[in-house]
Amino acid sequence: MDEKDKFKLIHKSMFNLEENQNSEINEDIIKRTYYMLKKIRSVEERIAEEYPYNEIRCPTHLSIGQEGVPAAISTLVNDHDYFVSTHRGHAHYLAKGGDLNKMIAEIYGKTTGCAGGKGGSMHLIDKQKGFMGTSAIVGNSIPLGVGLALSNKLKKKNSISCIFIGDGAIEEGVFYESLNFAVLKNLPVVFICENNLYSVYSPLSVRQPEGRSINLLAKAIGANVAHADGNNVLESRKVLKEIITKIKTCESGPWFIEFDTYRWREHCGYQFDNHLGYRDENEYLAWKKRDPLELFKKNNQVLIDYGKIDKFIESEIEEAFRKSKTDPFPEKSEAYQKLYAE
Amino acid sequence: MDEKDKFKLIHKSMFNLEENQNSEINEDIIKRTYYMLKKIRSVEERIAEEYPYNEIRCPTHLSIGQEGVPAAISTLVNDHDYFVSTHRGHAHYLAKGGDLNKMIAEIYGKTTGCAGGKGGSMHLIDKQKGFMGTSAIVGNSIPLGVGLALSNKLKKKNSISCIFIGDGAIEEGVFYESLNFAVLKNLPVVFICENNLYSVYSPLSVRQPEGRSINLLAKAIGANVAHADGNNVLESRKVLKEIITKIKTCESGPWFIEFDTYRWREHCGYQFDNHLGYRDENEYLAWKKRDPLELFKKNNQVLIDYGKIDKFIESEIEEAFRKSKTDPFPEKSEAYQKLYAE
Amino acid sequence: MKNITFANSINEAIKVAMSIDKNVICYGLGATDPKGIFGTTVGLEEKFGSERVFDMPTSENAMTGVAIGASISGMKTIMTHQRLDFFLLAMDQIVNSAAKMHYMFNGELNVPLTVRLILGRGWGQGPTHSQNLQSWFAHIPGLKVVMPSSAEDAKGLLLSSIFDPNPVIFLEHRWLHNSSSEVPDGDYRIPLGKAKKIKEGNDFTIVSMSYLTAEALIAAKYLKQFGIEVDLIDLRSIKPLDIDTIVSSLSKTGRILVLDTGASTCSVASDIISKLSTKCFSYFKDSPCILTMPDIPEPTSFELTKGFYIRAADIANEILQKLKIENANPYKDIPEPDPHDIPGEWFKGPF
Amino acid sequence: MKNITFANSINEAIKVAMSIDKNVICYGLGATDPKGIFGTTVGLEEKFGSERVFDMPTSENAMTGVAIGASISGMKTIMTHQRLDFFLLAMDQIVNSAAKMHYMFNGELNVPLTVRLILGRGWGQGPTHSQNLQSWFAHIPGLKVVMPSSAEDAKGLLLSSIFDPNPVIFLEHRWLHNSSSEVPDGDYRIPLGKAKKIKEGNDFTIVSMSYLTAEALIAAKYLKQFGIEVDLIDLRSIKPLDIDTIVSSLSKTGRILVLDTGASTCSVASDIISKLSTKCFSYFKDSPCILTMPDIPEPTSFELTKGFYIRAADIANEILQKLKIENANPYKDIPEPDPHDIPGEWFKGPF
Ligand SMILES: Cc1ncc(C[n+]2csc(CCOP(=O)(O)OP(=O)(O)O)c2C)c(N)n1
Ligand SMILES: Cc1ncc(C[n+]2csc(CCOP(=O)(O)OP(=O)(O)O)c2C)c(N)n1
Ligand SMILES: [Mg+2]
Ligand SMILES: [Mg+2]
Repeated sequence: MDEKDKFKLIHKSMFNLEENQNSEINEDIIKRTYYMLKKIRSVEERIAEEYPYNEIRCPTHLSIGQEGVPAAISTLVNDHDYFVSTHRGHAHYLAKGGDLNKMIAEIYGKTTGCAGGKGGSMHLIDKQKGFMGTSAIVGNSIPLGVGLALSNKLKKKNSISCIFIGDGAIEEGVFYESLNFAVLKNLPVVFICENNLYSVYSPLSVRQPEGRSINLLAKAIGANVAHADGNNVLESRKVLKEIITKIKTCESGPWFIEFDTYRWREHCGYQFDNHLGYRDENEYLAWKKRDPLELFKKNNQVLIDYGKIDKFIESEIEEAFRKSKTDPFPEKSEAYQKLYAE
Repeated sequence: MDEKDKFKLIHKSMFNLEENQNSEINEDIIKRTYYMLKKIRSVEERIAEEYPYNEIRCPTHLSIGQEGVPAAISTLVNDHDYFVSTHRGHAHYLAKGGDLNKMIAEIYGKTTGCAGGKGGSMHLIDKQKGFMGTSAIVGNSIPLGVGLALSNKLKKKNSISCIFIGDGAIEEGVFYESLNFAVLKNLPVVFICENNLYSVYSPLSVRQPEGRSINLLAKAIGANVAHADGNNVLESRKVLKEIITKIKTCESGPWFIEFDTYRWREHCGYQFDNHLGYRDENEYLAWKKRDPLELFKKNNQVLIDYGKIDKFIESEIEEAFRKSKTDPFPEKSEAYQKLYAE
Repeated sequence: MKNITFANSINEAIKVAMSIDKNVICYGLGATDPKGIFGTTVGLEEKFGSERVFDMPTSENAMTGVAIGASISGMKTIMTHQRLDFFLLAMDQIVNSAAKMHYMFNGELNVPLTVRLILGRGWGQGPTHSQNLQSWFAHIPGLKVVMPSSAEDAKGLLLSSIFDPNPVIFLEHRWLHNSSSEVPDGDYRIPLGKAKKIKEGNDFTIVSMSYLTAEALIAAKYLKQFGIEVDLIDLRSIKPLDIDTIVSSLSKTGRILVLDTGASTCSVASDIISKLSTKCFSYFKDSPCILTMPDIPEPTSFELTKGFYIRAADIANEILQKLKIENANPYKDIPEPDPHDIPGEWFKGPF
Repeated sequence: MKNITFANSINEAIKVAMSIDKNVICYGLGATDPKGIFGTTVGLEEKFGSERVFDMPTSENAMTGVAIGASISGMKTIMTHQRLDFFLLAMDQIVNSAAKMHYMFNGELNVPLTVRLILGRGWGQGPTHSQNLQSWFAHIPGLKVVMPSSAEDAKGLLLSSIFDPNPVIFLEHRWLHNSSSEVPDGDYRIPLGKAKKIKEGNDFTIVSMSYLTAEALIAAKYLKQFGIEVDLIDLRSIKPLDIDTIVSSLSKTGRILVLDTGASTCSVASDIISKLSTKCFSYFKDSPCILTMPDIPEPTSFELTKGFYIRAADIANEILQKLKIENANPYKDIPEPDPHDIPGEWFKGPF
């Protein structure tokens, strides 16, 4: 089996929970985690490179700098678990096993896109993989994730629902209402908050009270909570694994995990924007030093040959962009189709 | 000065804060507090008596059993302070000095009503007295109270805004959003939650997680909090006084106070309804033993001649109902007036 | 077939749905309380268990999202609100999620959700307990909107709504809850998107919905004595709208009055007139007309609501005027009931 | 008088309002950030201080209620949302509180609140960043709705909105933000409720609003070569609606096309047609027509939005067809700009 096939296998088995749930961190997991970490980074950077050519024509929110948590969870869930996410959803889609080609095609508005070009970057979907959609409205997908968990519980499925949100979504009443209901019904759901300190250009200080701890707030609402360094991938994975296991085996009810992390580029778009002055260049540099990818590599130096994985990822990305660019656009008449389900 | 005039004086001076803010509990305060306590009780009971005659034709939510907190706060605020309240707003209206005649006339749908008959029991208003309205939508008036506090702060007025809510309103996202903003801006506002254990027929157990402490939840959002026995009027007053003073003198920011209390009659309407089985008769009886009015009298036995106050109240109520019943209805054409302000 | 009330018919429809499909769930404020949402959910929890039938926190927005989430993963959710007005809190979820999902995800997801909203009116419901916002929902691509006018239709349309793969806003007029009719047993369904011809006539078309159909029937009977036979169409579905049935009636009568329980501006009634005016202008023998609520909130006072609601006399009057029949006095002949703010003795305050 | 952009004109209007009345406050997500809501709030915080101009939490519903609370106690609040779609979270506050308060409290309270909502379109805004819900707001008694179509109107109408004692929904089309015109200095106000006659003509009436007025002007110019002179009415206010100006134009031309940036069913356009059909039917020389967005969410893909928006060629085509002029090919003569999803080079993604 040549290297390329081997990585493909890794990719294929990535979402097979049964196999991996109870395993400790081993070479396989290191490889697969790195693969996802690097894949997200590379995909996002490629999008950033392509964006200025004006072929990608929809609002696009990159996860560069925030790959840690999605990579960490990627080896802990299976296709029966659900994810819902936000405007910044590429990483979660990929981490859930979402098809890269379909995502890139969607961003290019092509008929081969996961939403046939109707949704764009902010509306990714891969139902087969349990990725149940992203929303362009802050907080909007939170109760959907809770409803998915309710459905799992009623159907007695041993699956979880993961809700990815930012620190801004915490301010929406629907977050609070949703968590209250999830706790009330002891639902198998994990709220995963990637706190990157900003909502667009607005720092936490203009949106939430000084001294607010988001996870303690969630605790007061009734969730079990944890708080971890989202840029430390293996730490994040450990926390996530413990919690997912608790939910699946002890019906521990909802968890809320706050992960600290940082977005490197502008909120929406592909450029760096620290020159605008809404945040401090030094803050950015400090976080950049804590690059989840570099940290991961540093901590797992001897184990694997990163170069080979990188190459495989490159070829995947190359193919996705090549295909997406040449794939056909949907017929104009498609715009008027599929309003209602039959 | 005969007794009647004396009580009128009491009534008139009731909302003069400067005079009373720093006074300890004294005979005057006892009298005025009792007056309000008894007045609310008697007004509500009279409404209950009249309701079956089908002349009061609007949804009406009585505060019988819950008079403690409104009576307690009635001697602590002045006309420059603001109140907003809910569907169950009679007591708060009266406690703020709202005109009894106008309230009863409003409930009867008369042109002399505080809202000219357009609002009914659920939409009381007395702007002169700083009573800025009640809402029939659960949680709806909460952010209005916060906006009033914002306005006070911007205008550098040394006044507070009091937001009366029930335990059910806690479940609305708007409560959470409003409190977050109030804390963020350090606004002079008090959230006063009369926790009567039920929302319509629904006990807390079907709406909020087991073990939830509402005031600790508010604390996690960032408010200063207190918790008191709402049926113990003087205890409630003490807590309120301390907090109002803190806000007015030290700009302590928002407070949230949870008061335990209990509604005696049906959620909406005039009847007793324990036979429906949604709550335990014994629970009701236990709370009834803790009648705020009886407790108050028991604790302040020697000081005053309650009978005289009672008589005065009776005459006020008699007059309010007599007038309201005979007052004219608004012209039908009024229904089409005052949509827009000019 | 049995004669039951509208409320019982709703109750029965839910029972049937829950019996034949274990993925049907039902919740709402008060769904399991002793009154069971005006009787419509009574007995459901006992029969189907508290996992499938439950009360909820006063969190209209999140609970709508929860319903959507459950529905995209195979549940069929029935959520009820005792007043439409409370549902204003949930517009983000119903418009930005439920209505859009099937389209925006290119058919990957669909939302078999039924939202029962009860329309208030009378007994001093006042400005925020009496709104009839069907035109809002009709304006949103992706939603279906249903407004039954009889016990029979309530059952047939509700069952179709529950099993429709799309989000359906099901609007129940509370004044109908106690009305009764013969209702077929079992899994009885009436297709969404088809209007019902209630009465055949050649002189005038009346298009009606929900409670107004009851008033229109009184008016129709009254008009008969003047030799006027009306074609009375009950919309059943507001969206999809059965414009064909309306057009074919108009092509026969050339005259039309559209009724609407909502405020006038941008109403369903005005939309129907616009559709007719732009698409089959030549059918009009006379200018079309509408009767809607005024662009005014509903006041609370007993006296202020006198003459405020559309009723049979208004309908008859409009048509008599259009037909220039002058020897009639509908307002005298069909006096406003006293009291006017209840549909019958069964309807009591306070709620 | 100076030539400035729509966005600058908005900015200036706020500055003027805040200068002449210290009770005017202004907030919204991003109001104080470096981009200042597409430039419209730039410099305000510096000039008027962070007590009166501030960013806010992502809490649309509560922040609307806060604005109402501030407004009933004497502040005049300007709240802005970068997309109308986000404001769906605040329907309870705007409908159950703001719109009702003056009426329901019998004039005791009034709500001088201006909600600026920016309408998105183009550059893949997609289903939940492009909704034009003016008809929703117009349907609610108690609200005013304003849709400016030029820099000059933006200033004049915004100043009137801010100082109007009622809640005003002020809808800005983002495609207009960079358009410019001569704008009077200082406290320049245009009364709400009055439409503006943009062009005089006897052959056809076009009623338009917001960005569509720009397209209508192109169409009008094009139609001239066929000898068609249109009466072009820009609504300015959607509610109150200046029906008189429309009626008087119709009485002259007998032919009308109403444009609307929103979805068709229950649109403002359909409402205008209904008002005309019921009130002045005899003025029609031909059936009226409307051009609205379809009853479909806006798709995201570049290709799917081609031909999706109403533009000059559609308008011209509609009128040419109505007038049975057959030797014209508006779709060829006024081709869709390429790219079609931006109003000009200045409009760049990603947001
Ligand atoms: C209801 C709503 N309000 C505002 C916006 C505009 N908006 C888009 S993304 C965003 C930032 C949200 O911040 P956060 O939740 O922290 O996510 P992040 O972008 O940092 O990942 C905002 C405010 C929106 N999309 N929806
Ligand atoms: C948004 C909304 N949802 C539901 C209702 C129906 N409703 C009216 S009063 C009430 C009870 C609220 O309970 P709580 O806040 O505890 O106040 P209480 O009646 O106990 O004083 C409910 C649910 C409403 N008026 N508004
Ligand atoms: Mg963030
Ligand atoms: Mg309660």
